[in-house]
Amino acid sequence: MSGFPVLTTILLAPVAAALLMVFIPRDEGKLIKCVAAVGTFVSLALSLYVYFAYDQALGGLQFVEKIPWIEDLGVSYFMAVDGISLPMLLLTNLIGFAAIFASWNVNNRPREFFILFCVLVTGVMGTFIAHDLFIFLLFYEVVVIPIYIMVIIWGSTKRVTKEYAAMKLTIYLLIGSAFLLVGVIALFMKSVGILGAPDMSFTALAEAGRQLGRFDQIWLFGLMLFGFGSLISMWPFHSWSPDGYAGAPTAVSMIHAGVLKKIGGYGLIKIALVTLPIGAQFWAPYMAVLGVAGVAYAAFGALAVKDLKYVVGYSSVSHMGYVMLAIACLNVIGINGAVANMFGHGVMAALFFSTIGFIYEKTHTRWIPDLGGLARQTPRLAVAFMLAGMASLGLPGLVTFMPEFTIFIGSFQVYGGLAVAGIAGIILTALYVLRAGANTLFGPPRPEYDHLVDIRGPELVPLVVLGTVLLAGGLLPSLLFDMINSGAVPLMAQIQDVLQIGGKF
Amino acid sequence: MVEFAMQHAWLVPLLPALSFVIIVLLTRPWQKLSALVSIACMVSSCVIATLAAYGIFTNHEFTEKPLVYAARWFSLGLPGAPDLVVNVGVQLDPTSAMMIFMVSLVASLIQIYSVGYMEGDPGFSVFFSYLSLFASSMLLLVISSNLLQMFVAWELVGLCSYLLIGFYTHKISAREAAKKAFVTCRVADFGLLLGLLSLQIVFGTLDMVELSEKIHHFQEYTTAGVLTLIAVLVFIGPIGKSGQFPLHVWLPDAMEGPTPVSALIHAATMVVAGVYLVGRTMFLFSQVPAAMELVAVTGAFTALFAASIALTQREIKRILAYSTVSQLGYMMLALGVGSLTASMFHLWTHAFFKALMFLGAGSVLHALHHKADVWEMGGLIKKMPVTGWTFVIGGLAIAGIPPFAGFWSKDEILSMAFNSGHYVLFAMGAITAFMTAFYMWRLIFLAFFGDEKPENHPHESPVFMTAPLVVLAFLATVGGLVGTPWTPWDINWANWIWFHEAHHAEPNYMVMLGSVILAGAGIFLAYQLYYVDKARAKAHALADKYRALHTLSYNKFYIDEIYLWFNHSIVDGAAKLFFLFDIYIVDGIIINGIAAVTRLFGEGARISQTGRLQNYALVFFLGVLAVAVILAFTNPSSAGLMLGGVK
Amino acid sequence: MGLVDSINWMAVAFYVLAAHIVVSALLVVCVRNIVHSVLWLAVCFVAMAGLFLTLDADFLAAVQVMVYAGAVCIMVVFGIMLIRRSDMGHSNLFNGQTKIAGGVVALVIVLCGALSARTQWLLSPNEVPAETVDNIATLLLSKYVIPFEVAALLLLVALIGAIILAKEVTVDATDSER
Amino acid sequence: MQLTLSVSLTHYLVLSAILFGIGLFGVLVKKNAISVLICIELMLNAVNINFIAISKYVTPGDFIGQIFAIFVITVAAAEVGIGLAIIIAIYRNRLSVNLDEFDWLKW
Repeated sequence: MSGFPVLTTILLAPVAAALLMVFIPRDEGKLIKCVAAVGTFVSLALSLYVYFAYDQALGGLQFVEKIPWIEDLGVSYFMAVDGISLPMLLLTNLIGFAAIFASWNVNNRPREFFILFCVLVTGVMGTFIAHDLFIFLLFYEVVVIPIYIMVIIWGSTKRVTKEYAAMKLTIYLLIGSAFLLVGVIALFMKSVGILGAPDMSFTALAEAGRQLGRFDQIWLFGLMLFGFGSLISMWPFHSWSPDGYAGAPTAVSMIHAGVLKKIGGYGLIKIALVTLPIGAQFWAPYMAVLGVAGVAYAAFGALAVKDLKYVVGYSSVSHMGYVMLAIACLNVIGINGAVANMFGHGVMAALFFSTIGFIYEKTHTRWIPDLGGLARQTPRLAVAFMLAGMASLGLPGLVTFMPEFTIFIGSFQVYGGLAVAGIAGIILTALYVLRAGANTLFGPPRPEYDHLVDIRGPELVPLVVLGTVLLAGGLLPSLLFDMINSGAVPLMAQIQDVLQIGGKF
Repeated sequence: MVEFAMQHAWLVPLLPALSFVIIVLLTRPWQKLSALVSIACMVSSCVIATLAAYGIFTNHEFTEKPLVYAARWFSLGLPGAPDLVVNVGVQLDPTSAMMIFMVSLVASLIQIYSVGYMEGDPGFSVFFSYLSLFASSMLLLVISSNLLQMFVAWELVGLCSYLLIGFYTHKISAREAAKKAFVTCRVADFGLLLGLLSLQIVFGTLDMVELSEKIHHFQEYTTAGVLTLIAVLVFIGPIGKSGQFPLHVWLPDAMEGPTPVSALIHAATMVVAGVYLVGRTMFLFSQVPAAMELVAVTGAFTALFAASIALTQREIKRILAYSTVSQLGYMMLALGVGSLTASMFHLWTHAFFKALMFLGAGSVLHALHHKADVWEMGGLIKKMPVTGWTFVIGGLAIAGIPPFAGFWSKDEILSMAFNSGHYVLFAMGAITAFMTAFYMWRLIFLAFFGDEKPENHPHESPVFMTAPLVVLAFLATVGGLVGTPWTPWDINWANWIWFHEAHHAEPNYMVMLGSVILAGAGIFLAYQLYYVDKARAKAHALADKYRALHTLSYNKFYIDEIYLWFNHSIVDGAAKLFFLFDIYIVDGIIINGIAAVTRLFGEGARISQTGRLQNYALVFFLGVLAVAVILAFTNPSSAGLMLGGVK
Repeated sequence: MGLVDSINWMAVAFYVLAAHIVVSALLVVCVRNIVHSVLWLAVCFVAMAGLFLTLDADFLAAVQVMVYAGAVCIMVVFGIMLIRRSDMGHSNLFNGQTKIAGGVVALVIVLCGALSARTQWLLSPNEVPAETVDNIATLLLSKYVIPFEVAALLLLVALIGAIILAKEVTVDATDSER
Repeated sequence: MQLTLSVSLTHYLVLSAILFGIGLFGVLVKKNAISVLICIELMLNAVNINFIAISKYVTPGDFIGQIFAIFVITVAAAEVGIGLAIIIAIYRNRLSVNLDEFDWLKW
């Protein structure tokens, strides 16, 4: 842990790129894209460095940067990573980098697009490396604005107008954050009484929160559950997700489905669960029920829709149901599974959305009955689609399988029959993924798509980057799990004595 | 050499995987080179597998105690006391050694065959990459030391099967068949997954060696009822993968893939994975008799059921497919009656003669430009002697005519069923044997003998295709000799592959004679109906006489239609219902409803927004007034504050 | 003490001036002709200058007469003339919120009056020094020089702003070469 | 009966309040924009009375109220100038100075 502020550098690289882009003439589209790519690449490279330089044996917070900011509120610029935030940070940068290339063909106001995108990436990263609740919320709000603008300007109108989609996304995020804010403020006020001095850092709040009474913990956790839950598209607060993704431009869908909604799960684990374990225990069964309901419900939804983006939108709701189920397990396996599944799903969803983005760009349709036989005309695109699809249905050997397996183990142990209902989701998942894939890629090639050019050059980057991660994480799960485990074990150890149900077999 | 092969058995699945990567990333544009890479890797893998198998078979201690190399794959929880550990590794014992040998051998032969069969296909290289990936996954499956690892490979072979069935992507039927295969297997895998999860949770491990020890005294962990449930759940997986009733529907449709695929995946190797899994987990099944009965009954019923369908089918590959289902039923039956030996033996012989027959069928299709209806063939043996005669050997083997391979293994299964007292199941097996002989020879007489059809212009296939046929025909002839009751004990199948304890099967002449008679009767009946009677009037008359039965059989007992109905009405209906619920109730009423109410308030509030400055000023002063009044009358000192800070 | 002696002439002056101010202010608001309104405004301002005299603010009284009664009123009249209306008799009407505004205003007056009456002021026993102009001049150019200069600047800015705002806007910019 | 006419700070403040009220009333109810401007002048004058009166009775030696009143007059003069200019500009566009017709703040 050298004195060099690595995390801040990671955080600011896209911002620097955005600032630089301000000074580039608006018609230099290629240069703008290159600058954006370099900015995100710096972040990606550094976060890879951090990922592998992190001492897993030591665990805990590393690469700490702490500068007091607002002393009266105990706010400090507190950046640090642990085993849970690191995969999320890495994921953000992977997707951020890939998304630049997935939007390589954006030619309508490219400068504004990439500036906003870089700000968006920074905001998301910030939430994952901040260890101060105030900073966390600050970055969270930073995220909302670019998304709104990007959907409005570069979005597409299908079942719903893009304005509606943008509004829905934004309002949902804001409503969630409003409830969250109430909970956070209440928690903070109470923590001041317990700690004697204001302190907004996660650590201090967690310490104070665990001393709260049962009633306080329950209603505070409830607020946070609602806040974070609507962010992670927990059923029934999910309906922004399909509409929003369908309306958003590719890069936003990638970031949003890939990492942004994971802030919800991340927050539930790293803030709500650690701070309010008794509240978590109270709410866990409800979370599990909602999770399973989301899995099944959204899987059926995905089966019924005909728009590719809707399919993936519903599918991501379905997958997030597993995350909820996993968190509700309240044991080490569950937490591991939840974080790993967020990672895996992020990579998968990003690849999926980038592929669909390309398909839409080339064929000008996402309506499944209008597509078909693309495997002949655009084989690489088909490979990307199949890869993402197989990851979506949890094929072993890809990064999404082991997380699901661990979630199944964790939840089966705790919830039995309910978990079985959740596991049954894998059948439906296979059904809708294959149906969408088969009807898009296979079957007789359509003459109207004969002129299509397969993805090439920069367009291949998302496939290569994300595909590599999909495979590497699947073949060597310990790459991912060792890291998460080093964060999950101490985390659960903190609350283990408070909880009655443990994580042991 | 042998030592090296045994220690590095992990190379066996790795080499084909390597060739998959090489082809996909590098050599795809060069078809011949791709094929070369693929075959080279496969053959090397086969050589290593052969050496390793040789080492295992010659050293008897591995029969009792498998050779295991394992490494941590990942673990969760505290490093000292983890909550979940998953290892990957290689487990070599005679069963897996036999399998890697058989799989790599058949795969090598089929890859060679494919060079001829797939020639000129635009997806040539891709096809070889898929074959390599499949071989790799299958080999990984059979040498897995851990059930989770096995499950991974299990799913991967499913994927390869999906890709290969749907290889002709432009054909809608291929696409649908591939999807059907994957989803059907997925349903089954759901059960298997639940079983594995339960095993992990109850016993805390999925390592096969460890698990077998723990299950041996399972009472310390759980009750017999739970264990039975687990065994049944685990068995659901094989039902799907090995095409047992009622999840057999995907297997005949899987014939949409190129014929080498049908031979490799849907006859010789992948479909027996289910049987292999049950064989591998005999330590589990043997503890719960109820599950064993289930396995046996499922197997016997499937054997009979599939054979009855095969009787009336017309497409050559479909007949073979149902015959595969039927034979897999035999293997399950053997497992169910407790004989790992017989099951694995039949698996072994079946791989050869079924691969042979599929490749032969492929050769025929190749010659006839994919005309598949056996009624439109005839007299092919004159134009295609190698294909024809090797097919006849296959027919003899599957019908159970001594000394061909099929006889010995089928006979062993029947006698095991008989000896263990399952007389009903034995009877079902025996009837199936008769039917098998009949429908297979019906196929042979229709396709290869009789009058030549003038519209066909068959020709013998290239040597790439006939050479594997000859090799397989040889194996189908002598492959069974390792397991006859008269084989010397040292090299006897039963001495290598067994469960609990090896026992030498005494020849049961009654059963043996019976099965030969049944097989002979089947062939004779087919001969009468389809060879002697050139016009096949009797056959048609018979079909007319039992019209209902014939229709049922010809339409596969309408199982597909039932599933189709279920899928389209129930699943899709539910999906539509949920979707509409989402759009109109959750979204329409709740979400947009809240939004509409908000908007209503906004519209209301808009009225106050007149845009006239003086209105605003008035309201402003009202507000000032209100604040002032409140301050003045609630807090007297603030009045002073407002008026100049006095007092 | 005699009756005449006892009359506080300052008080009388106050009451007389106050009556002028209030009545003329009411007329400013109430007359229907805007020109009359401005005339009454001038009356009001002059009366107020007198009031300032009773408060010992002779300099301010002078300023009041010059700036308000003189400059402002004249300027407003010019403004009115620039915005010519055919019917001057109805140039200064009320809008629809008269009654409610009257209520509010009454309350404002009552409240302010009540508050000022109730407040206990710390009255100073001293008198205002006689040399008001001297004192103000000294203060303005010493202690308050910065606000004084800023005020000057403000006036300048206002001047320029007013010119720009009121300048005739030509639709076709033919004089762009200037 | 003794007629005692006396003047105190309160008298001035009340007068100021009345004048302020009249000005405010005018601002709120007049249609003519120039009229509103005039009424604002009335209000400012009310404020000036306040300043000067308090200056006399509370801080007679400091002249702070008077100086403030001077600034108020200055600002008022500037305000009238700018205000009239704005009104004239608006009039050119709309040919009206009727405030009831100006509802642009609505959007």
